[in-house]
Amino acid sequence: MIGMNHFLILSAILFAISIMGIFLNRKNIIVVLMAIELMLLAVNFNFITFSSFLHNIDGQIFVFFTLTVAAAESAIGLAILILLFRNMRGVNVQDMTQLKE
Amino acid sequence: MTLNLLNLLSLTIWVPIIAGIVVLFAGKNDNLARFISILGAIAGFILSLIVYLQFDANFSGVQFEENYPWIQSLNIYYHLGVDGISMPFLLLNNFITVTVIIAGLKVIKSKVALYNSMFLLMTGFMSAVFCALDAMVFYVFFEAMLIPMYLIIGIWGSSNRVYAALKFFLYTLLGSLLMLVVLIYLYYVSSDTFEIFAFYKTPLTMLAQVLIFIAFFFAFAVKVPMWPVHTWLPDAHPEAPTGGSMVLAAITLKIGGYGILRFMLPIVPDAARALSGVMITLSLIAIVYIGFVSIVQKDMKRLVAYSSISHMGFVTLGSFLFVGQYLNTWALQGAIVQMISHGFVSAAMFMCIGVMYDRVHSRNIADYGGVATKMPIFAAFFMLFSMANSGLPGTSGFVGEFMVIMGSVQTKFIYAFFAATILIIGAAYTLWMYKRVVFGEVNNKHVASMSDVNFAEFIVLFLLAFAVIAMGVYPEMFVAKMQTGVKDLVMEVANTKLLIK
Amino acid sequence: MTIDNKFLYLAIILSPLVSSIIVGFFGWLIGKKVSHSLAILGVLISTIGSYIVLYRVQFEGLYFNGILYNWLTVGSQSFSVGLLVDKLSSVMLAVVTSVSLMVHIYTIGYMAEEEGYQRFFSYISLFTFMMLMLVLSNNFVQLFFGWEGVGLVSYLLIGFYIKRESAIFANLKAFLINRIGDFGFLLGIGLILAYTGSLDYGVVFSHMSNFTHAIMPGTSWNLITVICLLLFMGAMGKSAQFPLHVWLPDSMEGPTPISALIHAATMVTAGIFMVARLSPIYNMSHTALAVIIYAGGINCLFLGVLGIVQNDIKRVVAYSTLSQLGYMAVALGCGAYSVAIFHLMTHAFFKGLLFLAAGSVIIAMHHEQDMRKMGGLGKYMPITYITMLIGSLALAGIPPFAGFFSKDMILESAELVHKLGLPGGGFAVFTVYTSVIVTAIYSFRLIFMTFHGEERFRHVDNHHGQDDHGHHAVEPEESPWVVTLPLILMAIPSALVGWFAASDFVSNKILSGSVANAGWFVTNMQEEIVPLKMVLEGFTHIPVYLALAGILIAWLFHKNPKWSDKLIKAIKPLYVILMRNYYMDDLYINLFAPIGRAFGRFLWTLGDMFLIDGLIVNGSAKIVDWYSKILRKLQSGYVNTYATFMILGIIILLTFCTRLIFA
Amino acid sequence: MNISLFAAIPEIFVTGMLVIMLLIDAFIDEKKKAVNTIWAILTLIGGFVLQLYVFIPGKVQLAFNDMFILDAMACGMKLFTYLTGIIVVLYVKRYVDDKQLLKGEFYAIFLFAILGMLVMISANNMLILYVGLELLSLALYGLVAIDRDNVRSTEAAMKFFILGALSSGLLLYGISFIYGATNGHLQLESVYAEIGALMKGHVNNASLVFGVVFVVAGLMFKLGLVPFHMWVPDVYEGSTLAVTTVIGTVTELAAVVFVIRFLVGGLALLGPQWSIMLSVLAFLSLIIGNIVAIAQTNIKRMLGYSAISHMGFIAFGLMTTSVEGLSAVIFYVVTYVLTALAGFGVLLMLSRDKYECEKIDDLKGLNKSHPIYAGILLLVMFSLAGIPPLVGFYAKLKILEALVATGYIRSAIFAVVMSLIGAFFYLRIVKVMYFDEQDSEIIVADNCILGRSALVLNGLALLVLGVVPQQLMVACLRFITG
Amino acid sequence: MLQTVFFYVFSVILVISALQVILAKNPIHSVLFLILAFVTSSCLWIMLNVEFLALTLILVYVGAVMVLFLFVVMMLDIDIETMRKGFWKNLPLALCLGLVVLAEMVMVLVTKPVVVYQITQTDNSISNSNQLGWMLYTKYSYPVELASVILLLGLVVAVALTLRPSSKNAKYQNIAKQVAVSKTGRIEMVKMQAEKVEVIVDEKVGKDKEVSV
Repeated sequence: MIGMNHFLILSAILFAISIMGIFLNRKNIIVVLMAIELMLLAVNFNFITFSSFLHNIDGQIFVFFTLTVAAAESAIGLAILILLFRNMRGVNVQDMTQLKE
Repeated sequence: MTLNLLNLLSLTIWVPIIAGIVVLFAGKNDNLARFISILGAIAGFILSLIVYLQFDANFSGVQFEENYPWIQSLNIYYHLGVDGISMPFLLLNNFITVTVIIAGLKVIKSKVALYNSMFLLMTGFMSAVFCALDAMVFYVFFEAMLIPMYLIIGIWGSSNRVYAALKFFLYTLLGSLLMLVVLIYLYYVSSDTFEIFAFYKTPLTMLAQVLIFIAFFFAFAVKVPMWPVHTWLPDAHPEAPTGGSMVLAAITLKIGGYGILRFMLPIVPDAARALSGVMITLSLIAIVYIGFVSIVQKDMKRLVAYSSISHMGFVTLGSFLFVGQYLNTWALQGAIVQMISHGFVSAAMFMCIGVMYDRVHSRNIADYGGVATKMPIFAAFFMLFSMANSGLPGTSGFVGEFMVIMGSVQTKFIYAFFAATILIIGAAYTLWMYKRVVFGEVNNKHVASMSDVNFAEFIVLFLLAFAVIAMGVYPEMFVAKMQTGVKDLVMEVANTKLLIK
Repeated sequence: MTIDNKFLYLAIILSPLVSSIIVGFFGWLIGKKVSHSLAILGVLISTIGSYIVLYRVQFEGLYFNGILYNWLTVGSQSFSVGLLVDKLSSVMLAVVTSVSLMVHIYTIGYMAEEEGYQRFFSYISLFTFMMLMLVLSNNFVQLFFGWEGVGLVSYLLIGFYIKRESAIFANLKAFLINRIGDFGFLLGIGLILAYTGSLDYGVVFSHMSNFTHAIMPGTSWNLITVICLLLFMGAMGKSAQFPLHVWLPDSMEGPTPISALIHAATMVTAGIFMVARLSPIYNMSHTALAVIIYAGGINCLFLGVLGIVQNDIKRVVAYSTLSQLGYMAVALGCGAYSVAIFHLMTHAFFKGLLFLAAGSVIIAMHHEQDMRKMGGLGKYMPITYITMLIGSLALAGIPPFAGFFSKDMILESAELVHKLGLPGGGFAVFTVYTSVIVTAIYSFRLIFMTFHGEERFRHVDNHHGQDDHGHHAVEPEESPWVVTLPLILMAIPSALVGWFAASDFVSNKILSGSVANAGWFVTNMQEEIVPLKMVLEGFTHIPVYLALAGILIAWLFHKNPKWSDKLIKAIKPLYVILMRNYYMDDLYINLFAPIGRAFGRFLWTLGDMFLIDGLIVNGSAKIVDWYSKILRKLQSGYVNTYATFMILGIIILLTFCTRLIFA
Repeated sequence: MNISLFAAIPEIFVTGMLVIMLLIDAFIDEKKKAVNTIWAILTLIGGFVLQLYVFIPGKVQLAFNDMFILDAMACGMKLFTYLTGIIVVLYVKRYVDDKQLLKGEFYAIFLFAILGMLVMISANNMLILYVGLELLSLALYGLVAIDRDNVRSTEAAMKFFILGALSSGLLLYGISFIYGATNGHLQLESVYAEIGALMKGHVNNASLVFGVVFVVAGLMFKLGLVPFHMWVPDVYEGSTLAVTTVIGTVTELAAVVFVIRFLVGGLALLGPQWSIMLSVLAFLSLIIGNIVAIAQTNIKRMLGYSAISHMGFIAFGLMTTSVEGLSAVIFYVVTYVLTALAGFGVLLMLSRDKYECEKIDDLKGLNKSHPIYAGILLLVMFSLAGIPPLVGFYAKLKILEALVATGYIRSAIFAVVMSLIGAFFYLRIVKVMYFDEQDSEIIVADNCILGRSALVLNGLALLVLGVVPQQLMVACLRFITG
Repeated sequence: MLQTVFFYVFSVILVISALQVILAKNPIHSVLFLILAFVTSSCLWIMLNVEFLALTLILVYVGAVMVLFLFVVMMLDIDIETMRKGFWKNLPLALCLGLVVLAEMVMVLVTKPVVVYQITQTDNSISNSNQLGWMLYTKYSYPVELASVILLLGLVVAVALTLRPSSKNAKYQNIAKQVAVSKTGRIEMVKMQAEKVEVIVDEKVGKDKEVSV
């Protein structure tokens, strides 16, 4: 029988993968963004699992808002990325190190 | 008992501060700024003089008490009062400020308002430090002093002023921050009060006492300054302007000594007794070691700065001499007298060097020689102060040293033996410098063009000379008011407050 | 008319002070004449007062011990500035004020041409005040005040010629050496206070007997001995006892009146006075007395010898002062305090006289002090010559001059001590006897070289510079009356004072109650002294012949100048040692002082600059700075790295937490 | 169901004004854009007044089905937020004009950010906390990037965005665990109650603690504690001064309330766990913040590191979990914001057109040319360093007191030693202004009397509050105790 | 039983695609794998009776957000080689850390599982979407409002950052202007003076030129 823990562990695996992704791709900004999306997926998984197993709808509501916010966030992130593209004449992400130390 | 309708202490503290703020806004008009600051300084001095005269020497405990809630959420009370120990410092402080302001009249030409204002603020802050009966009030003003002093050294100092100012600031801040933690700790163990006198009654374990002692040591030993933590002083003094050096040497250092008497000894008497050997050793090292170091200084101000450390060694020595359970009254009182006297003498020494510096713009001993032929009046004053600095009887410099040496004989002869070497070493460095600077042939054109003291300088030197001699010839005048306070302190410290778990 | 005593004392003390202050501060305003008149007036008042006091003390039994004002209160003890007018102080008063008065008058002539005329008068008046404070004090603090005060004025006056390098070196040296003595003195005072709880003479004396067998805690030393020796250390400094004597010859850099007043007659004898004053304490420690004998003996003989090889007229007198101070110290060591005071008094007159006369010679020689450039002056300046001869005879101890009486007493005391087998007795006898001859030699060498023989000053010497050619066309002539009058006035007591005072001093009648001679002295010296008898008997004793032999030797050498050259060659190494003052100066100047400076420099550079500032203070700042530079690299600029750090943070917290959970 | 909206009137008002502003901005002439500024100020003043009107002392008001709470803390902090917002607008007004930023959008996004803060401050539900946080964060991303053609700004915005998203992810992950472990509760007080029940029943709280780790990480990102601080210096430096001012001041208020609501409102019973974590982070923050600041030459960046160290202090205060500690935290953040505001204000006054006053050396000799601004900056620096009689001292004092009272004496000692190091770089600013000679002319561009007097008042407030901090302290205590 | 099989099948796909997201050489592949991961999760969510959100995930995330991602990735010219620098170097450490995190989480979840001791009974007769709708518009009306504000914000920011007002260089057609053209505006007569030939030799200029050459 598939219990709550199965789903939780699955989400934990997703989370761990996203962490690895961030750690692995020291220079690749896009993959980092995707890893973060994975992390959000893990989060949503958690919420939905709990919601489902607890028969409590609040978790799903939460996921609903997470998705909404993430959409807005993506829009803004994208806008920034485009600006960056414009300013740096092609995004070579390694050039994004003017601010340091 | 005492007439205190006017809140005299508050007036003494705040009149200079307010004058300082007013001066700050007097801004561009230099003469106005000078005028107001003189008024402020003199007003402060007169007020403190009134306090002094009204002070009842036989009354045990604090007088002119003022107690108002200040920050209730922290149980901080604006609690002021003077007792026999703080009284002389209050007067000294305001007196020195008058001289400093007068001394700066002609000399300071840039940022006059800021300069005078900083000194007036300093005075007010320091008066408050001496009057505070609430530890936090003490602390607030104790630290607030750093700001004007930092600016004074940094703005009007000489070439290496930035380093000196920073060193001064951080050195002293280190000590005071540790003290802050201790004060807060004491606040809790003495059931939520910052009253200094409540701290006296709080029993503490030996470990706590020792730790508190160490923290206080850092706070006050740095200010005094005691031997291993003294190196800020020889850097701060030469760089500071004359007035800065005067105030620094005359009063700021005394706050360290005062703190020892007000905090260290009565709050942790058992630790003080246990560690008195260490403190005495450090003091003696300061006296002898620093004495030798002074001899070889090439910079006059640095020399006097080192000599200050050496002289302040007597203060710490006097404060930590015990005879059995009791503090050594001789030495203790000697320590206070030494502080007052050193206040006059060191201020005067720095003033003298300042007078020469204004003319030649050098502090190097080697750049002088034969000043006496060009400035006879000045040379006479300088001689007097040099003699006072080397502890000649009849000047104030003698009284404190004498008392401490007398006291230390009672505790242990060997202490007195090392302490008394200042008779030789002190005379050696002071008079050797005097010889090289004042005596001899005029051998360079800068010295040849020196003119004797002007009126303002004369007034300052005269006031200081008067004080130095008055205190040397009739110290009772100063000592009488502190008798009861000293007695109280001795009794307070004689009690043990060891909490045995 | 009777003058209120207390007022009298105050007048005695304060009138020099007042005149000093007025002259010092307003000298430039009131001019030379008013200045010196004021100064002299001040001292004159003192002098007259002193004699009145002396009279009343000696004949009316006046005794005063009271306070002027409360100086300091510590706990339950209070210290006051007070006066003790007793026999000792009255005698000292008279001596001090009269010599001082003479010197004041003399100065008018001597300093007439000098810069800083008013300053000089102010100083010597101040000195008189300080000396009076010292003499009249009834407690140790005030004694110390006067003690250091006279030291200060001595410092100021040795360095009176502030431009002269040797002068300002000498005054610093004098002050510092004195400070070494004072170091001990102050510690001695400290011990007295610690044990007796008071610094008042009377109280101290009465309490001191409780500690006869006390020892210093932590040591096996007798407490009283330690106190006595520490106090004597002060006397060694002030009274120039070996090895703290090195400042006195150099102090001759000061103007001659000063040498007379301070460095011969009064200040240097303060140590002697102090020991006499504290005789009740010293009587309790034979060890201390023995040490005093040895110190005095060394001074007396070995430093006296140095007088023979000097060529500077003032230095000869200065070494003779050292030697005479040695005599006094021996007398003290023998327990014959009153004798010491007696010699102090006679010495004050004749040594003051000698210095003043030397000064007169110097004036005549236009400030030339080298005796090799003098000679034959006797006929040009008869008064100076005669007075100086009287002084020298007194110094050499030829009866019936004053010095004879006092010196003879000292010789007798030394013999007595030797006879009783007390420690140091033999040494005392040896030194005092030998130095009688030494004294005669150098004093008459001076007389002969200066006043007799070839007029060497006529030799052209070029060291005065070219424009000064022919200045010796003016014959040396007698000094003005302001100079000679003091000489005459001083010569009188130098010649006569012994007649009147000898018996009183030896029997201690004149000082009874204030100076307690040692028990053995009192018991063995009970016979009445009759001056005439003593003079006559003097010729039956050896000392007089020793002195005469000395004079003879001096004369022989004077007549045969080659002898001395030969002698010098024969004892070349010894001569060098003597010329270099037994290398004592070198010890201080070339050994102690450089070591002190090197030590200071070592502490400064290694301790302060390197260890504390370099390593700890700036070192910690540097470490922080270094860390700052390292840690800022963490902020690499790569956003992925930042994210990685966050993840690492999470991992750390997680690990931390799992430990918590499973703990 | 509680659908009363009374308590939320100010927020509704702000939202309405915001929308109107967007409309006005869309249709207004380029030359009349100044209206936006006035509108923004009016909005904030209106909010302030309404907030005062809405507040009923001693009563906790709820709205929106209890998801909106208006207690003393919320009301007080909102008032501060409005106030700070007004001051910020006054300071940046001329700067925004000069730089030709997108004026209308700037103020609109700024108001969005303010709205986000208001939501966070009043949130009574984890969902609302999250949504409010995102509202704020998104607005800030926009603000940071608003200087569109500036490479550094966009870089900062990108970094901020990525890290912000990551931190949101972490926070959400934590919330999800707490949600699950408390049997599906999002409302803070019921989370609290549920945890209480769980602990009473001795049920293991492993997943709760687990969730707390992630929540703490997410929260500490907002405060900027090491190692979640990496965005702070870059964003402070990269943003235009106006935006740095917003991020460095107003947002701190909301962030701290946010943390308090979360950790104390919801997870107070897990205090032992999270206070240990906080202590570690605070420890690191104090070290990194103070030490690395020394090496900085850019004032904005330096202030960023200084902010990190101050947040370390705040974390120490939170760590105590006591009433004193929390009121100390509130007091600390309020005074810190006030101080930083004055500091940024001076920098804003000195920046103009193409010139940005950001290098420490740009301040050389400021005292000579502009003593008043130098004086204000002096007060700021000493206040940040915690020297009495400036208000920064009492902030530190209160935190230390709370630490000592709860027995964290070693932490207190550590904190003071670190603030000693901190004093070093604050003093350096003073040194540059007062001791160094001017090498380039310093021009104060702002002529607006309002902005200037606000700045002077702000500077004086540091001193006045330093002398009489009592009222503010009492207020801060009341925020916590209700 | 079938549920178990489905769970594992989807799980494996999910995990593999998630791994591919971070391991794929080409970012475009990453995005595509991410989409796969979302779709798989959506299936898993349906297994948990969360139909509405499962659909939303596909619609909003896959349909909008991921397409945006794809667009960005393709728009940006990415140098894959440099991007993957240090990838292999970091891999062991990353694996370690990932496994540590995973191990810790799993350990906690397995040994101390979340205890569900109280389950809210919900009415199963109402569909998931229905339930959600109810809740959204009653209890959660406040966050809905806020979400709208957030979306507005997103809109404003995105526009503010990317929309450039027409600059002067841009060439727009202005019809009204074209229509309102007049004859006089078309041709402009320009008078020019005849050129005069003057020969001026300016020595200085010449020199300067030489120097400058």
